[in-house]
Formats: sequence, C-alpha cells, structure tokens
Amino acid sequence: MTRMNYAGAVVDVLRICLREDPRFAVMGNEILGLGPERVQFEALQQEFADRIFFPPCSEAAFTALAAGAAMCGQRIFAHLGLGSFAYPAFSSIANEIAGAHYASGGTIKLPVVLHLCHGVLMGGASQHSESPQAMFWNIPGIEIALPSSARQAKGLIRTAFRSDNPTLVISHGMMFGAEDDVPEEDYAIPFGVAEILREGRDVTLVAMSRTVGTALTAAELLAAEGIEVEVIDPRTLVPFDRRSLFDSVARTGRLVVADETRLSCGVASEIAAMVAEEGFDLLKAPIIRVARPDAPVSASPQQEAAMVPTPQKIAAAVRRVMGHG
Amino acid sequence: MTRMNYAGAVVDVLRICLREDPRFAVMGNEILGLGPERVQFEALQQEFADRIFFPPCSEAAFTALAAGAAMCGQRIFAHLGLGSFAYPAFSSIANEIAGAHYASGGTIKLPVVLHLCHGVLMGGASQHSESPQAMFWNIPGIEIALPSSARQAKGLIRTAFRSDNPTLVISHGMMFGAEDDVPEEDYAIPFGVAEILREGRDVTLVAMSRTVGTALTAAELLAAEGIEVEVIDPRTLVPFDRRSLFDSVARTGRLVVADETRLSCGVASEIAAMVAEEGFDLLKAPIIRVARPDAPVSASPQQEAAMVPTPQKIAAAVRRVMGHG
Amino acid sequence: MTHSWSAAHKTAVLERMLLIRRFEEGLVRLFEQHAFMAHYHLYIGQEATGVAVVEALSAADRIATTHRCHGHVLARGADPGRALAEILGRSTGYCGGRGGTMHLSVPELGFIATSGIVGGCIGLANGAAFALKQAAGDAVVAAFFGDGSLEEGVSYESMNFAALLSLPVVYVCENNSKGALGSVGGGFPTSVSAVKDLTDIPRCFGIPVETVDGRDVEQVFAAASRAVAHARQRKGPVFLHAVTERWAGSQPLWPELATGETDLAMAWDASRISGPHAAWYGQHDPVLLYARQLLAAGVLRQDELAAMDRSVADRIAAAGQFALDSPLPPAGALLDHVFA
Amino acid sequence: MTHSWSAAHKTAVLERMLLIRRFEEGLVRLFEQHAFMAHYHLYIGQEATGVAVVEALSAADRIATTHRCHGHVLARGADPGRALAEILGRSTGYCGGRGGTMHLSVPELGFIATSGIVGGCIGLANGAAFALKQAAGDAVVAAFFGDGSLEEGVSYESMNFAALLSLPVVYVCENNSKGALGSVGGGFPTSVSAVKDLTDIPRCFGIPVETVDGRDVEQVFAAASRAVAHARQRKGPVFLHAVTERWAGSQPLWPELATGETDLAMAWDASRISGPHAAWYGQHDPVLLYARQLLAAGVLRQDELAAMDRSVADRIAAAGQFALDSPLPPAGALLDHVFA
Ligand SMILES: Cc1ncc(C[n+]2csc(CCOP(=O)(O)OP(=O)(O)O)c2C)c(N)n1
Ligand SMILES: Cc1ncc(C[n+]2csc(CCOP(=O)(O)OP(=O)(O)O)c2C)c(N)n1
Ligand SMILES: [Mg+2]
Ligand SMILES: [Mg+2]
Repeated sequence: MTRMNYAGAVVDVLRICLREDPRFAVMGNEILGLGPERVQFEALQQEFADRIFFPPCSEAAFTALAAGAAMCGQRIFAHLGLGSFAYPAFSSIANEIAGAHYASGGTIKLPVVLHLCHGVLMGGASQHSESPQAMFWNIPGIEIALPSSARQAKGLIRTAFRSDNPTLVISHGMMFGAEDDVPEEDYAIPFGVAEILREGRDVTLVAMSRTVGTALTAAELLAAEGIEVEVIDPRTLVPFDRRSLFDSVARTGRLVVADETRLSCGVASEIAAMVAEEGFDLLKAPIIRVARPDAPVSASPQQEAAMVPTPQKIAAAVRRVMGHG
Repeated sequence: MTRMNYAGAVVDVLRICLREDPRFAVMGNEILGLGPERVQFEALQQEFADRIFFPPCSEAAFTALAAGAAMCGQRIFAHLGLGSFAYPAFSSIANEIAGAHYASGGTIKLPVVLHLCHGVLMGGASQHSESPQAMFWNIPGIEIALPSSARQAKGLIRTAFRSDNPTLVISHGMMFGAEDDVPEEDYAIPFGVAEILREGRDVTLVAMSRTVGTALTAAELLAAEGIEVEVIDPRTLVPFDRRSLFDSVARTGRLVVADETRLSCGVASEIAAMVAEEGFDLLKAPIIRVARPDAPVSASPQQEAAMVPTPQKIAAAVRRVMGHG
Repeated sequence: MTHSWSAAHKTAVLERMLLIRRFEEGLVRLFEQHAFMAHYHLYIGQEATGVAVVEALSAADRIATTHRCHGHVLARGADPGRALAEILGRSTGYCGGRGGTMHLSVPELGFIATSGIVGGCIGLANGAAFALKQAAGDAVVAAFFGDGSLEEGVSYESMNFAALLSLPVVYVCENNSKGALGSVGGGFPTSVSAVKDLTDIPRCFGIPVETVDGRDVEQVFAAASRAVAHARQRKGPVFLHAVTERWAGSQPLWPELATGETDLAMAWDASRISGPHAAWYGQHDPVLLYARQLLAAGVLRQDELAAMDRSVADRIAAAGQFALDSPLPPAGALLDHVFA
Repeated sequence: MTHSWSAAHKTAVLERMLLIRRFEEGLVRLFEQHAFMAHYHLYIGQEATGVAVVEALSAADRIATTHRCHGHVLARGADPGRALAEILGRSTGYCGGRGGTMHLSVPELGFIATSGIVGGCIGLANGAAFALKQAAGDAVVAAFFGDGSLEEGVSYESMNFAALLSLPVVYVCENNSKGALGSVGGGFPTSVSAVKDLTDIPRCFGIPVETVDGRDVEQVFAAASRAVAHARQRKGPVFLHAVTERWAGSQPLWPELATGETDLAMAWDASRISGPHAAWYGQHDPVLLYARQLLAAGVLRQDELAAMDRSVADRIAAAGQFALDSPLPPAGALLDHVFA
C-alpha cells in the first residue's frame, strides 16, 4: 500500500497499461483536470511521449478516432474533458460506439476506453458542471465505471483496459487530489461488483463517485444518533450489481440513493425504479433520492453549493425513511 | 371536428402559426417522416415557400441557428430528424439551449421549438430507432411534449409555439398516418396537464406517445378479464403533471408504466421513482415498467418487434401487479 | 503508378460491376415483395467508383462505409447471398441479420463498422488508419462517403486531425449529387453546400486531392491507385472526389427502378436507347459504359457479355433464394451481442 | 469605408482599452483574494481587437462571444462594477450572478447568450443574423471567437449555412495562438490545426476574408468597418482574422499577471522596458502601442495619459468595491429562471 492521490492512481494504472501494450495510446487534454494535480501527468508525458496525443478541440472526431482504432484492435484511452465536452461527441458515442458490436452481430469488437470528468466544480456554471452518466446509462452497449477513490480508479481503469467492450470511466473533477491507500501492485477491480463501505442494519444508502465520501460522513452523523446506515458503492453502473443492492435492502428494508446526477431520469431514479419493481416487498419506507436539483448550475457560490448532495441532506433523507413504517 | 391524420394536424397547426406570425419559420428535412404522409407537407411549401428552409445535413449548426434566432425574438420550428440525428446536435441542445435563460439570470429568452421523430421504425436498426426523451428529461430548461394523437399534436405544438421557453416536441415516427377527430378551430393544450384516456379502479397505467394506443388496447384485453385499468397520458414530461398521477395511484394503489424509451434511466424509471418516493404509502404492489430492453435495435423483424411495449406485455405487467398485495 | 489490367481482369471487373447492378435490381424486387421493410439506398450508378477503389486496395487494407454500402461490400468479394440475407435480417447474414442494409459489414474482408449516420464513418476510418499506422506494415484505409458528409462538422474535424497525424487514409467522396433534386424538389436530401468545388475542403487542411469521373472505372482505378500509394508510403491522407450523375431511381426518398432492369443490349445496340432516360443509358450508366468500352476494344464479345449477364443473374437469383430460405434470428436472442 | 476618428474619439478609444486592461488586472487580484473560484480567461493583449470591432457596430447590432468575453462586454460600454459583480457571482451582476465569467452577457447592449463551449457561439450568432435578416432594418451580428473554434465541426457547418443563407454576420476570429504553448507545452490548449492560413476555411465557403494585425486598433477598426458594411448591405457573411501575440499571462492554464500590472510609463519612457517581456511591452501590447501612437501624434500628452490612467484605476477600484459589497443570490432562489 502507498498513500496516493486519485491523479496518481490514474497515472499509475495508465503507466502499467502503456508498458504492457506497446500500442496502447492516451489521447486528450487536461486528463487530470485543472487543479494542481494536473502536473502529475508530466511523468507519463516524459516516459511515453510518442504515445500521448493532444488532439485538437474536436471531441466528435477524436472520440470516433479512438473507436475506429479499437475496431482494429488498438486500444486508446480517450479523455473527452468535462461532461459538457462529451456532448459534441455524443453522436460518436451513442450512434457509432454503443451499437457497433451489436449491429455487426458480434463480429466487430470495440474495446475503447473513454474517460471524462463530471460534477459540480468551483464556478463551473451551466456549461462546466455536467454529470452525464445517467444519459449514458440509457445507451446500451457501454460499460460505465465511476471510481470513488484512488484505489478504485486504479483497479477499475485496469479492468476497462482489459474489457472487450467500450468502457466509460467517469472521474469526479474535484477528486484528483483525494488521497487513499493504493496497492502498489497491479490489480483489477471487476465490473458489476459493488463495494460495501460500511455495514448497517437500518437503511441502505447507495452512493457513487465523490458522493461516497459524502455518504460516509452522513453515516457517521447518523451513527451518533443511533441510526446504522449501510453504504453501498456500485462502482459500475453497467454492469450493475443488483444482487448486492437487493441483499442489502432485504436486510434494511429502507433505501436512500445519493447521487450528483440530476433528479429527473438520473442515476438515483434508475436505482429507485429497480427496487420499486423487483424489491418492493422488501421495502418498509419510500425510496428517497438525494440528487442534483433539476436546474442548470449557477455560477454563484451559495447556489452552486446547494446543487450537490451534502451529509446534511443525506442524513435528513435517512431520518425521513427511518420515521416511516 | 374533422377526421385528420397526425401529419395533417402538424401541417394544420404550422399553418396557423405561420399565418399568425410573419417571421415564424420552419426548418428541416422530412418533417413528416419517410412514410406516404410526407407529401402532405407540400401544402405548406407552396403557401410559405419563403419561410420553409431545407438546411444542410448539419444538425448542430441549424439547431444552434434556431436557438440564436429565438434569442432575438424570432421563433423557428426546427425539425432535427430522427432521435439519432439529434445526437450530433446534442451540444447545441444541452450546452447552448437548455441553460441559456438560466445563465443569463432570466434576461435572455429562448423560445425555440425543436421537433424530432422517435421510436422503433420498420428496419431502423441501431441508428434509426432512438427514443431519446429520457435523456432530454435529464436536461433542465427544456419543455418536452409527446403527442399521442393528431388532436394532441395540433394542440401541443400550438402551446409550444406560444411558450417563452425552448420546447421539444417529439412525434413517433410511425404515427403520421394515425387518424383522429381534430377540432377545426385553433386551440392549445396546456403543458403539464395529463389526459385520462380511460378510467379504471384497479391499476394506473401511464403511457405516452404511440404507446398510449398500445396501452388502450391492453386495457380492453384486461377489461374482458374484469381488470379495470386507468390509462393516463402525461402529454408533457416537462412540466410533469404529478398531481394527476398521484391522484390516480391514490385511487388504484397500483402502477404500471409503459414506454418506448429504454429501461435504464428511461422515462418509466423516472415515473416509477417519483411514485416510490412521494406516493409509496399509496402503493399496494410493485411498480412495473414495460419499456424497451437495454439493447440496440436489431434490423431483424422479430427482434425489432420484441423491442416495443405490446398489449400483451402490458397486460402481463398489469396482471402481475393485480396478483400482488 | 501505372496500371494495366489484362483482358481477363477487365472482364472480371465488369462482371463485378454487373453483379452489383443485378444485386441492387433484385433488391428492389425483394422490397416490392415485402421481403424487408427498411429504408434503403442503392449503389446503382456508382458501381465504377466502388469497384475501382476496392481494386486498388490490398487484402490487409480496411474499409469504412455508409448507408450506401452494398456496392462496396460486393466489390470486396462478399457473397451476395449472405449480403442479401443480412439486408433481409436473416441469421445467415454477415451480421446475423442485426445490421441490415445500413450496417452491412464484413469484418473478415476488412470492413470496420458501417455507419448510417452521415459523416459517421470518416472519424471511424481515421481510427482504423491510426491503428494501422501504429502497427507495422503499410496497410491503409479507404473511407467511402457521400458528398452530404461534407455538411457534417465531424468530417471537417476528422480531416484536420488526419492531416495533423498524417494518417494513412484515402477519403473517397462519392459525389452523386450532380442533378439531384434534394429536399427542395421533394427528393432525397443531398448536397446543400456553399462550397463550389468540394475538394477545396480537404485542400484547406493541406490534404492532396484528385477529382475523377466516377463513371469511368479505369480512370477511378488509376487515381485510386495513386491515392492508395500515397497513403501506403505514409505520406498522409488523400482525398479522392468521384463524381457521378445521380441515378433517377435514387432521386426519390424510396428507391425505384426508374430506368427499369438494365437492358445490357444497350451496350451494343444503340437503337434500344430512347425515352426520358436516354442520357443515362447513353452517357452515365457506368456498367453500360464499361461494357461498351470492352466490346469496342474487343476484350469481350457480345455473346460473352450476354452469357456473363445470365451467370450473374443466376447468382443473384440463387442469392435471393438463399436469403429468403434463411431463418430469422429469434426474438429470444435479442440481448445477445449487446456486450462482447 | 473610410474613417477618421477625432482626437477626442481616439482618446476615448484608448481609454476603453485601458479600462479593459485595468479591469482584467484587477480581476487577477480579486482571484488571488479568493473573491471568486472559477476558471477564467483574460482579454489582455486583445483589447485593440474587441474595442475596434465594437466601435464599428451600431446600437441595433448584436454580439456573440465566448469564454474570453470580458473585453467585449466592456468595449460595448458595460458597467465594470456590474461586470465584476457578475464574475463574482453577485446578484447585482448582469446575469444576477448566475452566469459568471463564462456567461457574462448584457442583453440590453445587444449581447446574445455567451457560450463557454468552444465553437458554441458561432451557430448562435448565425441565428441572430437570421433573425435580423428576416426583420426589417440593416442590423448585423458580430461573433467573436478564438482560433480554437475552428477545430470544432459546428463552426464549419455554421459557416457553410451562413454562406448559403447569406446571413449578415461578421465572424471575428481572434487568433491569439501565435507563440502559444498549447497542451504539449503544459499550457492552455489552443490551436491544433493543419490549416496553415485560417482564412482558407471561410474562403472555401465563398466567404470574404481579411486578416489584420489585432494589436493595431485603427487597422482593426478599418477592416471591421468594411466587414460590417458588407454585412449591413446584406451581401452575406464576412470573416475577419485578427492576429495577436499570446500574452504570457494567458499561457498557463490559470491566468497570471506575468507581465505585472501594466506600467503605462513604458509608453513614453523606453528605458523602463527590459526583462523577459521586453518584446511584449515594446511590440505586442496593444494598449502601450496605441498610447505611444497617440503621444507621438500629439493627440495626448503624457500627463493627460497618466491622469486617464488614474481615473480608470479609480473606476476599477470602485467597481471592485461595488462587486465585493454586493450580496450573493440566495441558495433558495436556485430554481428561479430555469424556465421563463
Ligand atoms: C446525422 C444524419 N443526419 C441525417 C441523416 C439522414 N440522411 C440519410 S442519407 C442522407 C443524405 C446523404 O447524402 P450523401 O452523403 O451525399 O449520400 P448519398 O445518399 O447521396 O449517397 C441524409 C441526410 C442521417 N443518416 N444522419
Ligand atoms: C467543446 C469544448 N471543448 C473544450 C473546451 C475547453 N477549452 C476552453 S477554452 C479552450 C481553448 C480555446 O482556444 P481558442 O478558441 O483559441 O480561445 P482562446 O482561449 O485562445 O481565446 C478549450 C479547449 C471547451 N470549453 N469546449
Ligand atoms: Mg450524395
Ligand atoms: Mg486561441
């Protein structure tokens, strides 16, 4: 184990992949965000100058390029930038990448790794604060991983690199500095396996990405009140570990989902709908979503801060389901 | 009342708007789809040749153009084509249109009317069968209407034309020939008001767009078995008529949502999540979603047919919730 | 880059062009019989371009194509039966029936995914070229697309990126919009561009260009060979602009056999040419043009040509029967191949 | 299109350029004081372009701009206090604090929505031009964007469409990438283009172009006046390519006052110019260049210039105080303005 920040873990795993596969290439600008950790990327730039590409500001074209290369067996880690910058590439993703394997009757493989940064940043306002993962969950054919720590980033990107499918790895733009104990050796975290970060008998609390930390803080607050929350991080949306979710709800009978995507048709909605459909009999209380309100993000700090799930909001939701049934 | 098909109703309301506002313009190719009804558009072409524009195959640019015109008070009905063709324009919609009013602190208005065709077509395969409305519901700032009949098309497009907000009107690509009794006079159907198409005490069945017809057929099947289904058509996703939905669930205690968007993070998920959150105590049974499976659409007819909600699938879901609780 | 095809090779080239023609004509009939329902696009009128460009490629080269893909796949030697089966959604089709007309693709023949999104294949082709460049060897990519693709922004982005990375890709712009009606005329939407000469677009990125008569298979082959050589020598992308007259049957939104089933006798008997499509038969139809050329040069005799046509017709008839006899993949296999 | 500015007007133009400079310098200080947190972009080095183009516009004309918008808004006469308040997210800001640095926009001065998406404003500007063309009058649109916008496909699509519709839009490409590091150098990503001369791009759509020295306010004004006249006469779009040297403070991802707070005395005292940024002070800084020109021409005296600078500094100080004293909009008003 080494103490390492999220940016370092990304560099670490990209280095492993670049060393392993001499054709593996990395493409994108500001792969480690705009914060001070961005300079950690320089280590890769030095070691693999010929396999690091800074594309033009042409998201649609370089995403398609990465996809086409994958069709010919060359894997590229393509960083699209922020969620909003994935929108100009939306056709490349939804039209070209997602369905290619299917439409070819399984004859074409497309093992591209797409990466983007999501989330409310500091002053990102309406065009630099997107969390588009729910939209991508609505597009079948792409595996989606949302690391919530440096350790997960290393292990999940490693799995993405090995997958035969297109994968989308989504980092929170404010997490690159978050430190964690990360195994030094090479390891992979399987897709479709949730991580239970805290056990608890009263309420199942699902969270991903940066919101996992928020959820754990909420769980501490609630523990002090005698409420034991079980915090589950699905780690990947596609494939989704339904089993772990349903097992937990079977134990607790209560579900709160905290997530930074927007409320309507967001990630929390899908998880709630899944349980309302297949786990209804397990439930003692309503399923509460703590999500981003259905509004663009304001550039003003108080309004911006009110967009994201906080320990207080999550705790309030948990108390609400505890008062029920 | 006149008997009129959906295409005719679209022509009718566009004519009213074009006559009313001498600056109103219509832009797009194949506005009435690829079926035989497409020729009905020629009437407009003749009367308003100077205000009908056939743009280049540049969805991003002409969507942005329509938005910019709206910012200067000129309203355009911009037809993007199929759902898949809206993807190249995704940045224009999600980045430029949705948040502009908000980011300007309410100083800029953007009354553009976007139109697209969704749904599984005949042989549309993986790139011509999209139903992207759930993704758009995840983007705040755009009103979304989904007419389920010629009458609704006329009334909802009229309201879109009068709205101060960007609106997205989504027609099912296979509905242009569907006939209905349509009032001859000018009328508007308010956004955010659901229509109850059939009353019933046992199960609330929510459906939109082309699936309304399917739901009504299912309701007939079920009535023969003694199950009385209440069929509700929200007509607009944004704003959403929560009141009518909750009132109905309060009466029936059971909810099935049938919709052609895909299961994960789809329209049905959001409606289910809403009720699992705010209407939990009303529920006697799980909420079942009858949606499009999480797969691209196959070009092969049997597989294609299996993608859409059918009366049989809906009836099976209703029976399942009836057997419960 | 000189080339000289032997007489036998010329005959084989013509036969391939004719195969495409008869395949497409047969497809219209299958559509009329409701053997499939999809919106589809025919390669009639462009046979010379596809066949010539594919002739200029090697086995290791890759190909990207669009909604108008049938001819490219057949030019590369695909089995007409499996191609028709694919269009009819049968499980014997190249993509197990899942791709259909829009996504007909034969990976074993070097095709990457076929995209029905205008402009979609250009970026994918860049990626294939990127992969080929990083790998050893001298393989190249040919990307076929219509003039309409140059209205989509991603095409410009992609040309810029290919020029920057000096990718071994040959862009083959099949400009079939000469005389096309477009939406304004109630026809298929095509070419709405302010650019007077489409080659100005690649030129502005420093990409070498060549315009050829897309109806003339030997002319296209010569130019395509130069283009492929350029890319093979790792000198970067090239843009080939092949201009054809729009075939009347592709004017409307849904294809029609406007010019009838091709009467090959028009190649040797000018008196059969008349009516509203006389100019097509006489000057624009690439199959008739090449047939006439080979007859005039003595490469082929009239009876040999007629025999070739009968054999092609038999192949297409058998292919159609094969497709119709093939099973549809079951609804239950719907979720197969969503993921690898 | 001849122009001749009076001495008073020249002085006013210089004052506006100086106002932008001091505004941006003040903004760096506010950022250093944590008065706002957003990633932001300064207009330093491009003052001549923005001021000159805006000078060429009339009140009824519309303007579209990008992430690098501060200078355009001030050039058009926006109040520095309300502009700073917007950047600081205060409710007295032009957008009530919701837009911030990326979306600073002043509809009452003719701005349409400001987009922080590269390439985003070009399509919107087309729309404004479309609306102005359909309406009576002769108003035009000026769209300001960076050279990087020409890497986004939507820009190409938009130029094509504007040319087709003959829209009254003046595209002002502010090419500040001369000498820029870009991502490869660890700096702000900018200009990754295979196009040698960016004006080749609009040219290929048949759009008239002109390249000007973006540091020279009178030269830009002359060219902008010609361009605006062209659009006003409804002759279609025009492309103005204004080239400036990249300011050292905009090289890194986050702006820095690399050249310090501008010492205006360098306009009359060359001995003050030295160090790593000597070329900037001497040849590239548009404010110093114009100040020198007006001093040399006797339009202004040294003491007048110094007095102007003090008055500008006072305005900016007051503006900063106004912004800092203004309230933040409350979290409770979060859902206001999602819909009109
Ligand atoms: C992004 C997108 N927009 C619109 C369409 C609908 N469409 C299908 S083919 C076509 C015309 C394409 O013209 P061109 O590229 O010249 O090809 P051609 O059919 O003439 O061979 C259009 C607009 C599409 N498939 N994709
Ligand atoms: C679609 C999109 N991709 C990426 C970015 C990130 N980005 C912000 S500014 C910028 C560079 C723009 O260069 P240019 O247009 O020349 O403007 P400059 O900053 O040099 O004035 C980039 C890539 C963005 N804002 N939008
Ligand atoms: Mg064409
Ligand atoms: Mg620049």
